[in-house]
Amino acid sequence: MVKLVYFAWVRERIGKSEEEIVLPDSVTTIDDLLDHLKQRGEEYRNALEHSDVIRVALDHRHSQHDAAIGGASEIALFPPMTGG
Amino acid sequence: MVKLVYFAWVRERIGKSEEEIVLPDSVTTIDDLLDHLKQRGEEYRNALEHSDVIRVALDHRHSQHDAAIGGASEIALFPPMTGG
Amino acid sequence: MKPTIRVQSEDFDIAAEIQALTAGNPDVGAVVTFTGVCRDEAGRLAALELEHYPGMAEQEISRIATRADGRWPLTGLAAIHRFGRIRPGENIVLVVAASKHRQAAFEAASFMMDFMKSRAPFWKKEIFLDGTDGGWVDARSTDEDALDRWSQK
Amino acid sequence: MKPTIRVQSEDFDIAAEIQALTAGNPDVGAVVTFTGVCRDEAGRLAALELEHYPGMAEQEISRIATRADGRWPLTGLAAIHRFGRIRPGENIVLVVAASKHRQAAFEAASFMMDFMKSRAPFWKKEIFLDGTDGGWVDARSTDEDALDRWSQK
Repeated sequence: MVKLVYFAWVRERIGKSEEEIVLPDSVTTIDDLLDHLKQRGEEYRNALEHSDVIRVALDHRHSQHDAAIGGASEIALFPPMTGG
Repeated sequence: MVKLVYFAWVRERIGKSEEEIVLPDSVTTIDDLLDHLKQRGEEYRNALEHSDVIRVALDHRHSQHDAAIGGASEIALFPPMTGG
Repeated sequence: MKPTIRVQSEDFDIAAEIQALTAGNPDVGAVVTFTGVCRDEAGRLAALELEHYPGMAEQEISRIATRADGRWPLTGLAAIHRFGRIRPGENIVLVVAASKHRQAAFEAASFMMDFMKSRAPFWKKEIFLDGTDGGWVDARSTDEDALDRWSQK
Repeated sequence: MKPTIRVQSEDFDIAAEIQALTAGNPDVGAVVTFTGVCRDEAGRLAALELEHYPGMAEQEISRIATRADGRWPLTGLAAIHRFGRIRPGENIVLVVAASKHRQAAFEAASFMMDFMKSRAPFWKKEIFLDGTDGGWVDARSTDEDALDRWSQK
């Protein structure tokens, strides 16, 4: 089980702010995860359509899409940040 | 008659903060003025010895040593500034 | 030097933050503050709604602060970022950098802001005057570009 | 935009100056302040005695402010420089720059300070703890060099 959290328009499009899912063994990188999520339904495909702009944090740390998920317990997906 | 004003160690070495003097006709530039003042006594020579570091303002405006004094009514001599 | 990092909904007091960072430290010669303020976008905007990622927001700002502290000789550093509904004229973010010399304080504050803009997990949504949702503010490529100047040195 | 320029012996209130510069202006998105503070120079210093050239000090700071205003899109600019006896921990100088965007505010404040350091007619004398005259502070060549970066752009 891994906890997924969503923010801003990723959250709005998926329609929930967090969920827990079981990852198949074939999902080892963030890219794998994004592909996997897109198969979960229209709302995911809509949210993650332009997956290159989606930012991902593994256990509160920014991570590249080719990074291994490893033992991360919380994975966050969100758009480019607009703080400050 | 022109009013001369002195600041910081220029003031301390000359021993006064201001004075009015009559400039000879031969004094037309700031360089001329510095040379003229050095002939007024030991305290002026001491203050203006390294004349290249002396900064000069004509009527409240920074001026280069080769600038013409023109009709300036107040000429200030001082060391490099250390504000801020 | 332990940076002061806070993520909060309430406003901050700039004078109090400067005081907390400098009081009793006789080596402080320069204090630079940056305050980000909500604009009204030519009168269109009723408010910004700032969403953030609790937990990561504090951690990411701390990581940015640690980098700043390692890069410049700072005597103090504070970063406060608000979340929730913020109206035009209200403060959004504060950075205070204190150092012996002015250049370090200026650069550290500017560095903090550049990285907080594009790396701290906050997202702005515009709320228009008629109450309608104005949508999420797009990230600006100039903000991303601003990070480059810190790696070229 | 009319800059606020003051040369005074009394201290200033940073929060009040920010407020005066930004209140009622919905275009302000970024406010940068610089405060120069008297250091104790490793415990040697009792005070600085700041001499200035009355009249020219205000005029020269105004000229620097006019250049900054012409160079960056500022919504507000204030510069306050103190004179007289200033003890360690006390404020010496304040610059506040407000703009729509952060880069303009940062650069204008930094520009103001660089030029005020080397062009505004102020001179610092150190007074040591035992009451003796510590002499005039020498101008630093790095301060003069700092001006160059503004002409190379």
